[in-house]
Amino acid sequence: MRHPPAVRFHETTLQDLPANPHRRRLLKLMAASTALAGTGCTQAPPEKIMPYVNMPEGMVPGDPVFYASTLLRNGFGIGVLVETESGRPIKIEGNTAHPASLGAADAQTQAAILTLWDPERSHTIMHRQEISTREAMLSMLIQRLDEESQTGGRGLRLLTGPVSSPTLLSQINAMLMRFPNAQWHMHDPADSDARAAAALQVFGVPARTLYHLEQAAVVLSVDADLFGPSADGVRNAHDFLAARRRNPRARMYALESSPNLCGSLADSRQAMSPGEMENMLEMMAAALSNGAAALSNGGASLKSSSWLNRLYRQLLRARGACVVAAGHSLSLRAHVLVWHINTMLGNLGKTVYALEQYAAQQPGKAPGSGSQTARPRRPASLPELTEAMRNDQVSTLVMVNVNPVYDAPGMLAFAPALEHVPCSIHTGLYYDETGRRATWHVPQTHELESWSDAYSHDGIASIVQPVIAPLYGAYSSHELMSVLASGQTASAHATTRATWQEFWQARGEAEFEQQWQAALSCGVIASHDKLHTLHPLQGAFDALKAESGAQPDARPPNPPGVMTPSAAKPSSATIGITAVLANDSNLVAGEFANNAWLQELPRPYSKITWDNAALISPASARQHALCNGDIVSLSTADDDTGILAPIWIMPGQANGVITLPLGYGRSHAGNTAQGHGFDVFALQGVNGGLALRTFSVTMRRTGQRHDFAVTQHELHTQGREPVRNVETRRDSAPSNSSRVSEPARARARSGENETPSLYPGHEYSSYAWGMTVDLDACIGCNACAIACQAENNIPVVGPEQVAMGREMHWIRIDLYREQSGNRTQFQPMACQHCENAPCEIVCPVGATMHDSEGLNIQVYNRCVGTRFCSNNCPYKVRHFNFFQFSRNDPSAAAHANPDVTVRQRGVMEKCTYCLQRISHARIQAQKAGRPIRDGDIVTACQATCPTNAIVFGDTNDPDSEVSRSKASPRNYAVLEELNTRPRTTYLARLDDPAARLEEDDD
Amino acid sequence: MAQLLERSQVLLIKLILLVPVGLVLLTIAGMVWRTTSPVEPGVAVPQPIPFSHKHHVGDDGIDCRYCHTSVETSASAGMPSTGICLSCHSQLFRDAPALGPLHESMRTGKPIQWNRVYDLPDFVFFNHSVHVKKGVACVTCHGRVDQMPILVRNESLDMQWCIGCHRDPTGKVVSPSHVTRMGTLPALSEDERRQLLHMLQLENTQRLTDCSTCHR
Amino acid sequence: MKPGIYGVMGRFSTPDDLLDAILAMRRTDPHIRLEVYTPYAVEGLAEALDLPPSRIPRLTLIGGMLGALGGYFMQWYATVVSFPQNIGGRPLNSWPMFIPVTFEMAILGAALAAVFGMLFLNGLPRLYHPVFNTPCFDLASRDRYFLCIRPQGDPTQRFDVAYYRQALSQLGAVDTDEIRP
Amino acid sequence: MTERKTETADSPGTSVLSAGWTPGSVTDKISGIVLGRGGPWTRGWSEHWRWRTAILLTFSGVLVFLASSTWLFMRGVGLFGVNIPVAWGFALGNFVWWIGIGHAGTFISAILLLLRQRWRTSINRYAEAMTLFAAGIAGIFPILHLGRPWFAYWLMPYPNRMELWPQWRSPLVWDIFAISTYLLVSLLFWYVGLIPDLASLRDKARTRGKQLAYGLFALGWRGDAHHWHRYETAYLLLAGLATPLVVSVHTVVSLDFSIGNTPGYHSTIFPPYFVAGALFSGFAMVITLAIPLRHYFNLQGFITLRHLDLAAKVILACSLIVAYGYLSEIFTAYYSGDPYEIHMTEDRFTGIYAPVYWSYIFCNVLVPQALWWRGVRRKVSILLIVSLLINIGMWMERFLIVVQSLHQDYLPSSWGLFVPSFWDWIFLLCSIALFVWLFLMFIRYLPMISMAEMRGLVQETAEENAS
Repeated sequence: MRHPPAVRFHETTLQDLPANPHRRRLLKLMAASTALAGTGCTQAPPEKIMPYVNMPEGMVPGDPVFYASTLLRNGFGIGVLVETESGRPIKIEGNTAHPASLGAADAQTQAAILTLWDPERSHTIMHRQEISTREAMLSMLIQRLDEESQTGGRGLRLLTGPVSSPTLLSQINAMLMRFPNAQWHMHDPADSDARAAAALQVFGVPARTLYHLEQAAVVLSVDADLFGPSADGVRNAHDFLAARRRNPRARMYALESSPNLCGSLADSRQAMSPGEMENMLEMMAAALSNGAAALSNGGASLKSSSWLNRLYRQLLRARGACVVAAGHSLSLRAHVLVWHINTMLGNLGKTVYALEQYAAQQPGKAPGSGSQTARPRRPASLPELTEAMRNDQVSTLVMVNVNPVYDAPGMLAFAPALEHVPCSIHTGLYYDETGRRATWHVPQTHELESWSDAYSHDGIASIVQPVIAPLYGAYSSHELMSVLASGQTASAHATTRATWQEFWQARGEAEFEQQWQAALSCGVIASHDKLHTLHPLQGAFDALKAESGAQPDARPPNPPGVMTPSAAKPSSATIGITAVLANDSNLVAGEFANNAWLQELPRPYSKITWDNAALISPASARQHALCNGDIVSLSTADDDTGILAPIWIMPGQANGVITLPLGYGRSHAGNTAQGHGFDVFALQGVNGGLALRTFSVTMRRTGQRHDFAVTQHELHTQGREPVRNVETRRDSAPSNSSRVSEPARARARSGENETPSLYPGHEYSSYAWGMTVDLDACIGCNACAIACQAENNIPVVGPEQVAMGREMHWIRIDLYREQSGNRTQFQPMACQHCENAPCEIVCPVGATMHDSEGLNIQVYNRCVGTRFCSNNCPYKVRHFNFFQFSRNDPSAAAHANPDVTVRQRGVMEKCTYCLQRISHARIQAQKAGRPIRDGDIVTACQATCPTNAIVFGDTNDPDSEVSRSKASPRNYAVLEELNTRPRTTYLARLDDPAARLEEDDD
Repeated sequence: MAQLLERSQVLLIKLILLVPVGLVLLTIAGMVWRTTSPVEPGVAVPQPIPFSHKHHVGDDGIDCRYCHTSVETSASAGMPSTGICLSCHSQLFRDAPALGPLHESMRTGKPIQWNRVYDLPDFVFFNHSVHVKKGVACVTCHGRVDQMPILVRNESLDMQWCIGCHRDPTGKVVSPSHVTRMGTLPALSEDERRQLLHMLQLENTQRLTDCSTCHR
Repeated sequence: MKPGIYGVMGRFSTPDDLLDAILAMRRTDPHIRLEVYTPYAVEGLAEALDLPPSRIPRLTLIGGMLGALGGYFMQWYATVVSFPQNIGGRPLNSWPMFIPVTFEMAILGAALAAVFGMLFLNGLPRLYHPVFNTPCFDLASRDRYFLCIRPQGDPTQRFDVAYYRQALSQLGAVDTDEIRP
Repeated sequence: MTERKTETADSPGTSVLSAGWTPGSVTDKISGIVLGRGGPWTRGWSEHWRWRTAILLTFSGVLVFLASSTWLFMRGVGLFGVNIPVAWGFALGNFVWWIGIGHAGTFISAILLLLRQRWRTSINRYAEAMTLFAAGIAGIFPILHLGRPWFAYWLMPYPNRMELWPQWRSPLVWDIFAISTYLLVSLLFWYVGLIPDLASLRDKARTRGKQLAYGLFALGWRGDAHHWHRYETAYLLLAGLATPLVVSVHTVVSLDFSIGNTPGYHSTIFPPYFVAGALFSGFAMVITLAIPLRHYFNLQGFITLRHLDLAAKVILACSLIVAYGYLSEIFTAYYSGDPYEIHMTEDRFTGIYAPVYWSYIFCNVLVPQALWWRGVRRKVSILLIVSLLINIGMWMERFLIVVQSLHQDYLPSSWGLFVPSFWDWIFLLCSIALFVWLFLMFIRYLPMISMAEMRGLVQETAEENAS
């Protein structure tokens, strides 16, 4: 983020926001390409200057203004600062004040800006595929509601996604008061019904889990994607790394059916099928309840039971300071077991919290404050709704910002059921699958276009503040809900304000306006409520013992890994295998499907772009003679039509498990989303009213093939040392440096002492910018890549070009993996800004050279495109515009960063250390007549990194954070033997031998 | 054997050969003319309102910063909003037909569309505030606007011209207090100049000639 | 001299006859002005006419040196004086990197000097020339060898055409003519 | 006007010129081809259909070349198969290959002249033409493969409004200077050699148009003894200058690679080994052209088996040097112990591009060994096949150096693959068409053998036989 002076509070009312992006910048940007396209000596086309009619107060033309707002992820709030340039939102940064962000933001949050400007968003109200009007829709709705009120709303159903917004909840509540027989249903394709059901079973109320990883000494992830694209992913990453940096160093163990971000961070990981995990949990629970010091030898049946025993002892040793986290692939029973184990280990209320959901019909009671008063009726499930629809009990269905036609379990057959509903209203960002099937579709506003509010995953409220008027004439869901709740329309602004007025009055707190303004300017609403965890109901876990031994419903029929003889023969037509549905690391469950940045972002482990793939383990692949790109058909017992999915072999995947990422195979979600990947929801089954995440399928080879667009083909270091490990010493002393063992230190040191050179070195008298990347902290979440893309106008090239090796990401996250696949290491790789830059001497026109502060500059308007520099770059971090990649249509121009040149076809580009931010800081400093202070410059990647793995600053200043970090004995330069003298160096990964669970330690 | 050509024909051929030579010279001349930047001195860009800097600056003596509000704080000098114009013109010359577009804009809320006079290519990032702060006077680039009834650009704005000052600011910068002053400033002595450069921290021009100073 | 006489031309069919004729002529009158036209560079012709050593080598040397100096200066000026830049941490005047261009420029200068020097000294191009009036002179570019006797410089001395024609035919000229401009 | 000798049959002797020629008959024979007496274009259809189809095919190739270049400039260099890491592909390979072919001409004319090799006389003219065309075509490719070709002139130093200069440390700038110098000097060398022949054509031409055309370019040459004297000096000097030049040009081209730090590029053996490779492919091309020429224009009398034999020997020698280059690359890779070099070498042996590697080893090292046998050197048909194989082999070598070195360099994470696109092939084939077309035009309108020098040669041999 740029710095506090620029962060300014504005309460914006939709009127005084420019209805469409400020033309001047727009023209400038569109002129950019034309001007560049000219032969250098022609003039840019004549331009207009359009000053404001009335300059908004506090606005300085050409200077960015930051607004604090909130984005929603699975209903929960993530605080952000939105950078606006002359009224146009162009970049999103994390909000340091917000608990779900702490200044960082993940890839999805960064990419939200692209969705906001997406020209393919829904523009108009549709009625049965016909364009209609707001008036028509409202009159129809009001009339319907009158009819419904006859029966007290017996036929009226509301379907929403997960909700934390107190305003929305109170609106829902009001609606349910008005129509006592109406029903509210909730559907979250990204969540696991088993998890929710387990929480309900254990605590008696809908609850969600909150981890306090910074308190944890040992974290056991049971297929949990703790750092994934969820509402708490960023915070978890931040907290765990805080615990990692503490001494003694926190340990992480991961059991994974398919590699997720926990795995690369884990001190030790095991690939396991969900079934095996459940067995393991059974054993642990049993052992714990018997107070046994080791797992019962029932574990013998499980592979690596000795490993499990060591793990168990680690947990015992860390009673009350450990975390057992359960993932979506687990069954209801397994989730209950995990709650049981956490309870027995005394983690509840210390490292693991259970927070109540939907308690906030009046914000006075923050969720988790555990108040029992006037709780709204809890949302019913989607299967119940579908059942009712099929039985023609539903006459009016309102679907707010959900897309069940696409993401309801295929077994529910939601779409056909929808035909039974005479009047269905859908609101959403896109005219999507559901929008087309519903009788009415209403375009919905983006979070950055309308007023609302939300709670963070840990119960801190914040306001959703619009930063631009609805671009495509959309409507806030609050406006629709107010009709349902009260019969009249009310603006989202009014309703939200009302909610909070009531809130502060209820608390008897002073002066609404200043509270409200404070809330808007800092982006969170201060909450004094202490966090309380729910406690398990009496005998919540008795059920376990009763049915212990019974097969949990999600258990695959045949023990995973072991195939029936018939299936074992590669020739055989059908193969039984366990399917695990996983949230996609980029598109989650499909809500980001039309976001080109996320589509082109390589998956952390497979490096696949623009596609989802059916992941299987190398062993299974060998067993069934499958290779990458082979298309198989998958079908379940209930549905033998099945789906077609291309195979990708994933080392570190559990044998006998095929992982199917969600979110692809969209039929109506815009041109970016369509035509990529396969739809997994079609395969999803339902059992006991719960949508299954894990179930057994039969796999058939089809003989067809599919080509993936992959960005990294070689995952082994080939005996080279791009990434380094140093071992911590057993007697762990406080600081990083002293924890490094001597030989390791020597090895890492070699990175520091300068290799000799024939030429006299250059003097960098003023500043010397440099960067370090801590490999011990990098979790490979890709946030930096998207932040960079948003900040530097990096174009998207499409799957064909990616397949040809022409992707443009300035910072790529390299992945290196041991043959076993059990140990992996991510390495962010951008321009290293070598002092002896090999790229520079070979450029025939001097388009790349050093500046006096040691930056390796790329001057686009001088580049003729010989590509010699890329050939000569040992790190291959330069990217070339082989075609005219950067779009200059209005919407693209509108959110482009005006401080960065939009590159033309035929020029080379690369990381600039965010030169525009350096210049900005320098100019500010020069105007203030002071030197640039450490921390004045924060690069886009550094700003968004959840774990602060990236440090940037002036290496001439011995006290700067970067100098201190470069002083660490872990500091080394990649390919230092080439004597390129990179300004970007890496901190070797720390490796704690004691934590590996390899031998019985102490 | 006969001569290939008679004397007269030889002459003719020589003349003919002159033509390509002439063409070459012409093309070179053409390229030179093409590459010297197209400055049209005195050619005025038509504006929706015939705004006269001469009148406002020269006669009324209004300071540049009154209208170009952000020149000291931001990259762009800032064009006056309709509101700023009206701060005077709600009283003065209210009915002057020339001001029609102004009142029109206030009524409709549509901005006045001025035509650019100074336009840099989009790969050049110029920042007004820092130049002003470093004592680059308005006149240095914009000329004697106080004598321009209609604004005219007299500087080429090409790289040569920019880099001229960047390589050696000596004598081209004034004390920040004089930045907006029109007309010729009192000539400075050698060590006055030196002191000025020191005050503005411009002794070391290394940074000023880095490509990264203007290109990103 | 009698206006309108260019000289007397004799045509020989072998180079040997030509050489003998030249030697004989120069024996009789050391100051005689001879011009010789042959289809190729005949061995020993230069000696027979004893032509002065040509100045072309010197021109070439000068051209080469100018090229080299110009080439290096251009690079030095561009990198050290005009726009000094830090390129890959190399010194401004990294002379080893400047050698190739300097070398190429030297060769270019030398070659141009050699060719254009040669043309200039030969007075070429010259499209009209009296000797082309000689009958059968087209054979001068095929397989015949021509010897032309030019009148002396001072006009007082008379140029006896008949005498020279006879002399040439005696020396084995297949044919002799009187050439007018 | 004068008696004409009828040519004698090809004598299988060892002379560089079959017996029985006089300066007159030589002149008539060679000029005849150009002036429309004895040229295939003057005979009946049955004779000249080959000629016409050749012209037709190659010219359409030229048109395609122009069209696809236009398309390339419109769409962008992405039409080629290049990517990151393999940012250079066919274009650069073709460039090096053509420039290599463009070396034999100057080598023959210059070095063999200095070495007083008489056998150069009857082949230097068309070899020089070949050089010009090849070098010219080579010059096109670097421009075609630029990202913004319309700014190609930025590589040249000229005063400009940006006060910017080329970056003199870049081998590409050296290239510009080396190649343009080479083109210019070769052109001068070739033209100076042509002047007396143009005079002969002027004098033999019977139509006014031809007389004028040749006459103007002959600059009024009249064979004056003084002129011959200076002419010989200048020509010798040019030869002296061209000799180091020809070596320097391919050295500079090789520096394009060896300046770079990429394993497979960064190698000190490159300059000598590139120059040898250049002569190798160049002489192969000389033979490839000589054999059909002498066959279709009955020049067995001038381009005798002796010529082919000697050229073949040069090829053999070059092939040995090139083989040494290959070996020393492998040796240095392993001797250095540099893991990157070693990986690169092993990838050559066994990697995805290994087939290319082994087939050029076959073409460039094994096949030429056949030339140890005199019989092979004098068997026209086999010689033709060998020379063609060598041309292909050398192209594959250039391709491999450019592409294979890049596709797997330092960081495994950035390893990639180059797959030639449709356009890569188009440009390669069309450049060959362009070359052949230019060459056909040359033999149609200019004497493919130096008449003046032949006349001298005839005289010398005559005197030798006399004595």
